[in-house]
Amino acid sequence: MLLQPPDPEGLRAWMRDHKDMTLTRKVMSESEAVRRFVREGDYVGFELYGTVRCPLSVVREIVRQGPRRLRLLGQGLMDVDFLVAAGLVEAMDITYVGYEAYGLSSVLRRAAEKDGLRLIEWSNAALAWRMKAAAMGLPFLPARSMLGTDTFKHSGARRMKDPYTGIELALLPALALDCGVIHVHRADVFGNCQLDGITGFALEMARASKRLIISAEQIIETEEILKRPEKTAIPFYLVDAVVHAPFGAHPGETCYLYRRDEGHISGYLAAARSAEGMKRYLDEWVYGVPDHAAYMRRVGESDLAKLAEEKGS
Amino acid sequence: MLLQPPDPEGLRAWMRDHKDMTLTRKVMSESEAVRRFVREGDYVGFELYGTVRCPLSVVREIVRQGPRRLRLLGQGLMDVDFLVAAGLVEAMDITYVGYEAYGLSSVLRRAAEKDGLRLIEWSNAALAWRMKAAAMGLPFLPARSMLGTDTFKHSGARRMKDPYTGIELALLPALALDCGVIHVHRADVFGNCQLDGITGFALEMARASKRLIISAEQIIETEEILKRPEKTAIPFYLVDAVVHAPFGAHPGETCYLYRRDEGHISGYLAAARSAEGMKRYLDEWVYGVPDHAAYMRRVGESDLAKLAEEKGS
Amino acid sequence: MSAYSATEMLVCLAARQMRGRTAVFIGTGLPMLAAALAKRLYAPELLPVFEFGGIGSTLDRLPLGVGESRTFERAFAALGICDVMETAQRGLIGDGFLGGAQINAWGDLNTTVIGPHDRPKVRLPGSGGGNDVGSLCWRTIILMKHERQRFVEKLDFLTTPGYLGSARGRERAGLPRGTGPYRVVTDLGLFDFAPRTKRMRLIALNPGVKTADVVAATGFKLAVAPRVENNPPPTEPELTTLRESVDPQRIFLKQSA
Amino acid sequence: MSAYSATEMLVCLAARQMRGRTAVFIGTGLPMLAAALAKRLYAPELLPVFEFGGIGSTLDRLPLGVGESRTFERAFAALGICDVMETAQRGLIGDGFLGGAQINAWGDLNTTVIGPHDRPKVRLPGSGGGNDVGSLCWRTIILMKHERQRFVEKLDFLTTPGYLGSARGRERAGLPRGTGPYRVVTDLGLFDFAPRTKRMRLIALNPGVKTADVVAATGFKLAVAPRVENNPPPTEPELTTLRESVDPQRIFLKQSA
Repeated sequence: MLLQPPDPEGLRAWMRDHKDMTLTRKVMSESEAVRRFVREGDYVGFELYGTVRCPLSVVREIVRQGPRRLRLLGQGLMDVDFLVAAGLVEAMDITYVGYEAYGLSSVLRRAAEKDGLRLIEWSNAALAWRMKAAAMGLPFLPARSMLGTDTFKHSGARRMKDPYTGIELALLPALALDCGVIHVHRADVFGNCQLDGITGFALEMARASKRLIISAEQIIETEEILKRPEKTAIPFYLVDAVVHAPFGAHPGETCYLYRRDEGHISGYLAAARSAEGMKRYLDEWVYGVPDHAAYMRRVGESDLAKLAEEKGS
Repeated sequence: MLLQPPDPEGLRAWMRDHKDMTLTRKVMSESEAVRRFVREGDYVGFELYGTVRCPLSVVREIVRQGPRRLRLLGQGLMDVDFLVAAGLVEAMDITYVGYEAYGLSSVLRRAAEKDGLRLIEWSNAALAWRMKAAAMGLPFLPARSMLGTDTFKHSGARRMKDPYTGIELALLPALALDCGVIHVHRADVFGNCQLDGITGFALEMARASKRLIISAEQIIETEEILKRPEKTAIPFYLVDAVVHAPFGAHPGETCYLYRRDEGHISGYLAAARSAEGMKRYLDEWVYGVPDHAAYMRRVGESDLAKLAEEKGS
Repeated sequence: MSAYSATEMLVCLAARQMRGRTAVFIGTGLPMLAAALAKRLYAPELLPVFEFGGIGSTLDRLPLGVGESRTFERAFAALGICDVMETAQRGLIGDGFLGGAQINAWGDLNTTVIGPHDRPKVRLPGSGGGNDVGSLCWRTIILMKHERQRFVEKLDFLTTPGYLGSARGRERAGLPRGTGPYRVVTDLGLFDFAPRTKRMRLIALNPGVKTADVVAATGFKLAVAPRVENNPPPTEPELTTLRESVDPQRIFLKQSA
Repeated sequence: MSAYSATEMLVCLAARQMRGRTAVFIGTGLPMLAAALAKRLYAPELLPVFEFGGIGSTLDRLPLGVGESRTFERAFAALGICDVMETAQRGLIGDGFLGGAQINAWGDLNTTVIGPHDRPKVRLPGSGGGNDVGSLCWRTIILMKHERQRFVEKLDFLTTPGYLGSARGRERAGLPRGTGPYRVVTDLGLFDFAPRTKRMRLIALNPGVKTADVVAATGFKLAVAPRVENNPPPTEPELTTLRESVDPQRIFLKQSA
């Protein structure tokens, strides 16, 4: 029933065989990063989510390249919508796909109600803890959430009685992603990353990803990393690709840098209400631009500058 | 067999009833902090360890006040030595008590070889993970360490077979401390703490402590905390006391601030070789000074200034 | 007294349920309004906690999402989701806010699907942090629009635990001891859970609402407390604060309850 | 060729065993010297990892402890013990260094007690990170002073797993697959573990040492490889680097192996 069953031994062997513990330059275009590290059938996830520090420029490139039969970590908004609407998603471990204050995801509704998209249910903590379990090199983590509900029944979690206290626990199976994509404030060319503000589930996803694409607002000198090693949230050896992506989270926000683009988001939500509108949106903003640089030109330099200016508003 | 058995429900009730979620000034003298928050029979622990960012000024105050029958987290050097030599320790969850490059702890040797001090064995990761389990609100964490050894047999860990993969796991019982003491670079009066350099097991211990004493090199304005909330390693609501302790880790180091005092450490190690020497050391440097201010005067202002000057050497 | 909307009544009533000296786990939407209103008027020491890591935001400006920068604006700490959820699991979070498309008599909630799970009539967002808040916080306050098709005998899907269909349901499931729904706040009234049965019970009516109205708008057999109080309408300070300070752009206030 | 000490021979021999393109888990003492020497001469890309969180220190200046600031001097990251240990548990740490007061034929180590546990003749420091390194790293390199009372048939206490007393011992205990001791480096020679039995086996002799010397200094039945190589003595570059750059104050070098 699990979309991605736990396999700590397999993950250990992968890490040994594929992670480069030496300094290698990893800066590349979003196109190269996606071509090399996102494959048909992969289990993929993005961090943080839709409108918040989300690597949407990489998501758009995935949609353009179109690897099929993806399985997805279902914590998101546009990130999930784009891939689902493009027909690339086979199944999803879902915790929350929706627009918070702005209501339901029309794309998810069509996919679930009409197309029968396969959805496995989890709580938000459960999905984060599942990645944490993989990050810890474990097959599972116990938890006191999810118990007694249909959410539990429609997940792949199990139960056990704690041998020390007799307390009933949910056992959350470790979730290692085939490819994780995380948007950060700063990275050096080797992939050492600095993050500002809340960390969401970036630390856990970075450590639970077999392949990891970093999308960074800014590429900084390694000297800056060495000066403040405590600021490194994701060390280089976890990273496979570094994509320079200023405004990479547009139309969402990146804290301290730019605010979300309410106009664009409202326009998107209106478009997404129908399958045709969604198609037109993707044609204009995803398929219709070759890369993130072109996307930024389409949004417009002055509009982006305004979002940056209004970051504190 | 466990010195401090896991009790997630008891810990939840404690947290609900004792942790203050509102802003309260907690700055107090080391004497008041120890009087109010360290009690006879407590399970206590210190972070980081002996010669590295260790709250030794608070340890010395504990020795002066002398609460008996303490159970101890056995990761340390002078911190452990002082309490054991003062006869305050009943038993210890030990992972490592020794002087690294400088060899064995004479105090531990006498206590174990002559006085039959009760010692429960753990690996370093196991003790950290046990605190992490408590910090997570869980009764245990699984681990792939400790298995197959006498360390396991002399610990209170159990085994289980992972239901997902069949892998054999050690189950490490959660360890919640009655009182934890952590030395940090900066704290505000409410207990919001900033740490530089490695975090050791500070994050885990802070969250696994029923009572938490913070010893801080510097008391900073809350405004500084609010400016960089991502720098807060320990939020105020975990903290019961904030003790201002410049050079609080002497004769150990606090990174970026002052280096360890090799002369003092060598002198201490020579003294500790005999019970009499140890008693003389404690008389001079612990019992013989009323508080940390007097201790610093005894070390000497110019010597401390030199350690600060040579921090990078 | 000004005219006020059902949403405004709901938010004011919710704000009045909040204790000051606790941490409150805040989800998107009306709970943010209620928490911001409470922090300004009734519970200045309330500690707002957002699931993706924001701890102690002033709520001076309303976040549109639970991960936005406003959730850690002038905050004490910006942590991550695991730390926040583990803090709740460890027993440090007093109150949590919840809502849903359906609720049953035990305060169990559905935010997953209307209709069957494999081919739903309406696919809702899913649990999100809801299940965690309902499992791990000491008490939850549930905000609902009061309609017969929302207050149902049987949920289409039990996303988030209330008392799990019986007085000992949470205990049997293994959820943390002493936890569970505390109040349900709706546009019609205020509800608690009867100590013995843990079934929802009307304890106070909103202005102009009669017990019969509430019973009629409830799809399960509703218990009524021996004495039913009357909730005062929103006060001038409440309405002014809500409209001019909390949500001046009416982003949430313009939505239906 | 300069005169050199047994400790210097040991450190040089250990440094020669290190691979460049891996992370190495470094404990206190001689492993620090060996890693620093290897990083300067043989394996510049070696990534030093210290258990309390230091990742990628240059090792330009020798730390005296595994948590000291020199363990993250000009480092890529300063993390905590859980992250480092979980990184090892997840399979990212190639090599680990170990040592001990006693070792048996399967590379199992004792750093806990000489004599019975409840009333030891000598109380040693305990496992520290040793058990974790021996459990979780892909391969370990063990540094030992070669004496008959240290190379024993039966350990007083099995602190850290080698092959756990049999060819399938680690597997039976549930330790991660494909892991275990790789080499034992002593002042007398170099040892591997026979593929079938996982018992320690002499593969190379230090200068001036004969197989019979090694057998006599070993308290268990020592296997000898079909062909025993000769370890070259420390080279001039090794000795110069070690003495003038790695440990100019002879903090570790003056200690016995």
